[in-house]
Amino acid sequence: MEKNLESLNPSQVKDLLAKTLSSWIAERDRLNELDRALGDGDHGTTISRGAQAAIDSLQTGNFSSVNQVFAAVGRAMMTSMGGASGMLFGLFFRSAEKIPVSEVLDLGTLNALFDRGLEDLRARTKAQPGDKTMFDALIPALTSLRESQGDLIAALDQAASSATEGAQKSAELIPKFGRAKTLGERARGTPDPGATSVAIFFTGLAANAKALSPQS
Amino acid sequence: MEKNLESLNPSQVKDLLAKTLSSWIAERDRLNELDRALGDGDHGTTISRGAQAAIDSLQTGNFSSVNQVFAAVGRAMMTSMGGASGMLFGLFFRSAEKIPVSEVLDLGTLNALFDRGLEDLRARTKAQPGDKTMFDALIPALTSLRESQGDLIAALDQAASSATEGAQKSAELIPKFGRAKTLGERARGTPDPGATSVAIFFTGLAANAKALSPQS
Amino acid sequence: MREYLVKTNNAVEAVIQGLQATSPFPIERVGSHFGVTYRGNSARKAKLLTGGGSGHEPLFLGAVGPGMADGAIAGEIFAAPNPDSILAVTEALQPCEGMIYLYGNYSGDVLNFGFAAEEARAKGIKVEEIRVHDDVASAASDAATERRGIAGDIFVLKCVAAAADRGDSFSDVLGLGEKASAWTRSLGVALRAAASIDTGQPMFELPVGEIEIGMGLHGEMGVQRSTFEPVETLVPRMLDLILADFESTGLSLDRAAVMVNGLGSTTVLELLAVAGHTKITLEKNGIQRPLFRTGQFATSLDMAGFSITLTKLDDELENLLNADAHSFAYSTLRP
Amino acid sequence: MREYLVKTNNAVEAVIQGLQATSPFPIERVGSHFGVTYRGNSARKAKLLTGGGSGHEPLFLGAVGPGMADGAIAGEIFAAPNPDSILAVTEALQPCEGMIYLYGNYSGDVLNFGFAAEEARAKGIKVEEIRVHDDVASAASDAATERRGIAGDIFVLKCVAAAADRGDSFSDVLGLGEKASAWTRSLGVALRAAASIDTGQPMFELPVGEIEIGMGLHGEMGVQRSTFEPVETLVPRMLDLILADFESTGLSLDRAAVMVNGLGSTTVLELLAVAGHTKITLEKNGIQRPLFRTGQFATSLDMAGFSITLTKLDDELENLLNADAHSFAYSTLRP
Ligand SMILES: Nc1ncnc2c1ncn2[C@@H]1O[C@H](COP(=O)(O)OP(=O)(O)O)[C@@H](O)[C@H]1O
Ligand SMILES: Nc1ncnc2c1ncn2[C@@H]1O[C@H](COP(=O)(O)OP(=O)(O)O)[C@@H](O)[C@H]1O
Ligand SMILES: [Mg+2]
Ligand SMILES: [Mg+2]
Ligand SMILES: [Mg+2]
Ligand SMILES: [Mg+2]
Repeated sequence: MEKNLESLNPSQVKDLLAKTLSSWIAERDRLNELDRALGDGDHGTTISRGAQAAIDSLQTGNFSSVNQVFAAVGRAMMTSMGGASGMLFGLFFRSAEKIPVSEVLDLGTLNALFDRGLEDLRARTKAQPGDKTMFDALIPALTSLRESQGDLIAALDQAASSATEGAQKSAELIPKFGRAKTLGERARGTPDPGATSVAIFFTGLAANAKALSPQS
Repeated sequence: MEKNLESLNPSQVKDLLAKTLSSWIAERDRLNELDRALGDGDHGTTISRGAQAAIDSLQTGNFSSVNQVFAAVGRAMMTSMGGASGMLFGLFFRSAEKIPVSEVLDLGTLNALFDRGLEDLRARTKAQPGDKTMFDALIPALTSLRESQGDLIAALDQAASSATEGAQKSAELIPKFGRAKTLGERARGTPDPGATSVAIFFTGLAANAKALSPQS
Repeated sequence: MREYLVKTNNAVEAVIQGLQATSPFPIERVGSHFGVTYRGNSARKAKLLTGGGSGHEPLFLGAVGPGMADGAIAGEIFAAPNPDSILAVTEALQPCEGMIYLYGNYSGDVLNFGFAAEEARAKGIKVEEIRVHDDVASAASDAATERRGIAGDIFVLKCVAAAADRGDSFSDVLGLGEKASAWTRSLGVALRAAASIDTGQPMFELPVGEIEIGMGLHGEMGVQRSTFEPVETLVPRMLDLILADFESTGLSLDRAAVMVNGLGSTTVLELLAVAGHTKITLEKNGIQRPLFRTGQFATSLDMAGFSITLTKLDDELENLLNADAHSFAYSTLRP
Repeated sequence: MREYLVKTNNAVEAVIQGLQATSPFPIERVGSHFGVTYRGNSARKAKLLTGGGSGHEPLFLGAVGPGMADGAIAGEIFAAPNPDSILAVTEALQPCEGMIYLYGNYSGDVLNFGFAAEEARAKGIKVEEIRVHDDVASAASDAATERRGIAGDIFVLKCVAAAADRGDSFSDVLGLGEKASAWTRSLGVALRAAASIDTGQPMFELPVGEIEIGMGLHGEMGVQRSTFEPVETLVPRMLDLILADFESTGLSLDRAAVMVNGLGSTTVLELLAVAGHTKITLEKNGIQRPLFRTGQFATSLDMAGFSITLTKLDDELENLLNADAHSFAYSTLRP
């Protein structure tokens, strides 16, 4: 019988994130392929570089709060990736520094953390859902997370499927931001690489959280 | 019954050369292919350019001597081709200016003309038979022509087969001159483009002379 | 399939080492960042920092030098530099009255330079930004400030640097930069995609025999895909688009600085052919060309193709462009 | 498969038009020949004519200018110029005390320039020839004068031109040229064959993943075929061959002018990587590098690859190389 997973300590969060980040590395080629159709073909390379740097920084760091773990990921990504995605993904995680310090990660903290991340992103880009960017997966994911009534695992599952659906649907959109924006109709049919990365992240987070969950 | 062809007037020589030159244009790709293996891949392009310029100059010129016809070909080739082959083929024909003026082309004139051409070439390049250059076809052809006892047609037939044999045999040689000279062993197996052009020339000359020959 | 002599993981390091090896004036590296400075432009009130992704060599690191940028910062291949590194170069150039960040208008660069600018300001450093947006293919003329920056970066930077060198105040330099930027238009064409430095495979699909007019410096899509066209018709078609854009924005063009820029593997032979036809077309349109440069200034790895840049000139801009300058990317020529 | 923006039948015309379009100083065409002159080097007793096949842009036509060649003559792509045209440029440069023909040592060039020189002499014009033979891959060091000329043409030409500008006598200029030529060594490497401008097909066979060290400027075979190698080991291996050649001819090398030259589609990024590793290797060998140039100076259409040239320097050659010069192909940089 399953016990509900209610909260994680910093060391568990560190493991959870490290495992999750590694799926970007695994999906590198697919992400490059998407960006080859819509941008400059490097989103997989870029985000794997960020993931690797973040993993390295998690491995060497000592974390007394959940905020520090997320912020370390954000800083490593922002510095190692560069580009649009380095700033956007980096800032999203790094914003954890700006909310009250918490020694455990529960659904409330996660929502606070990601909502602050989103707020900081929105201060930097005018992209809206429907503009074929990472927001097309991120916003549905965060909405699910925020509206979820269940435990952390169930909430993450919900977020993962919303993100995945959002990423898939982005295929039909016409881009308004980033390198793809001059493509127009030619962009239809390919999902946005950044949105796909968001889906990969939430899918990994849900799966890896399940593995952490104290099962029978 | 065939009548022997003993001599040609300048206008016949002009037709004979124009027809013969056009076979270089027809063989352009094959000659490029040979030069691709041994040099810079342009011998066909270069010699067709020369052939076309020579044909143009024959068509616009008025010739009162055989020497003028050959010299016009030589000048046009030298000027339009450039490169090693432009100088060598050009000079070979242009040397016709330097021998006594003749109003008919018979075997004797042809020998005098080509021998002078060869002499002028030898003053400019130290290449010897066996060095994998145009000389590997030219020298056997001129030797045949000089030693021939028959009429012009028979002599040209002889020269054509000597040139062709020489060009074929050049495949087994190691180049000592021109762009191919650093190839060493890697040059074996491919006949020299310049020698092949010489063979094409003499083969054409013989065939076209036959066509001119007053037949029954 | 194409192999590069460097790999993604050592490419930018190699660029910095190479610049230091080949430069006749001292170029200093900033820590372990992909950033460099040249400290000789001492008369400037405004200091100039330029930057962007790598893969565009000789830009951006190659743009530092006497009469050119004071600092430059690179990102990885086709990725804008990160804010920490931008900030590190900014700090290495202190003290000064103020800094101008000059870069091509791309999402990634806007985000990272913008972030760094805020951090610098938080540290008490005055920073303003000039975003070059010369690529007429990338947005309509009524949304010109949304356009991408391509080879036009160089003329704008050259003008700004020369204005700083003649001792202009910070705000005058900035104003001059806005003017130079507003007066600069470019258009590129891709003939073959660049090969990825990672995989050796083409970075986007462009079938042999097709070309894309308006392709961006990273293979962003342009305005017209068409079949291959020789310079004789291609160049006039491109210039018509640029000239129409000047016209539609009310800028009458009677004198221009011209840059014919190779994108990577277009031969110098071809660039000269482009230059020749550019001259013919401009002459037909009655446009004077007192400054005309042909070469590789802003590339896109080994993409085949070229861009043409026109900067409208008045006496001031012409003088600024003619002022002495030396850098690996661009130097003034004296007749 | 690669399409060029020009075709064989208009390529050289296009180069001439382009040079005239982009040049800040006047370049005159000689009749309808593929020849150009620059008339401003008035102090010279010896006038300098350079030339060779086309496809090597910015050479050879791009080498005319102040402090550089007085005349240049091109042939068709990869074909030496014809003697009539060489003679036409020679005559366009009269009167002068004497002419120096400076060109790379290839059969075709030797034949055509040699023939033209005889015809010029028959017309009473004094002509001597300098055949640059810097390519160490193309013959053993005891047969150095049989070697091909590659990018070394430029440093030799620059020295000769500067000697002429300081007013040296004809024979002194010629002697200086022989010295500069004897002190100049290069080695190239091909990473991918050039595409024919006619057919778009590779001009020779070089499978992906293989390289040819010592490849000539037209794809002539070199000394070593091997598998692809990154700059870190490739550059030291090439420099070892060049340095060994200096040594074997008894020239001790403690100071050198360095040129890292791109053959066509090798990116500026890669050329900088080559420059960086060249510096490291020369430093290890205790060789000073007061002049170090990186760029595209002598190309081979769109061949991928590069060459490295070293000219041994004494004070005289260093001063000559540093003297002011401007041309499309090469200009002096001032620190
Ligand atoms: N202005 C923007 N707002 C929101 N998302 C953006 C913006 N610019 C880019 N992106 C996201 O970044 C992704 C591309 O990332 P990446 O390829 O790593 O960066 P780059 O475009 O610099 O090469 C896009 O798919 C999109 O989701
Ligand atoms: N020095 C030489 N002596 C004799 N023949 C030569 C010499 N150099 C070149 N050739 C001939 O010229 C041919 C190459 O001609 P071509 O390809 O037109 O000229 P290029 O080598 O200038 O490209 C060679 O196959 C050879 O027969
Ligand atoms: Mg991308
Ligand atoms: Mg050839
Ligand atoms: Mg990118
Ligand atoms: Mg040739």
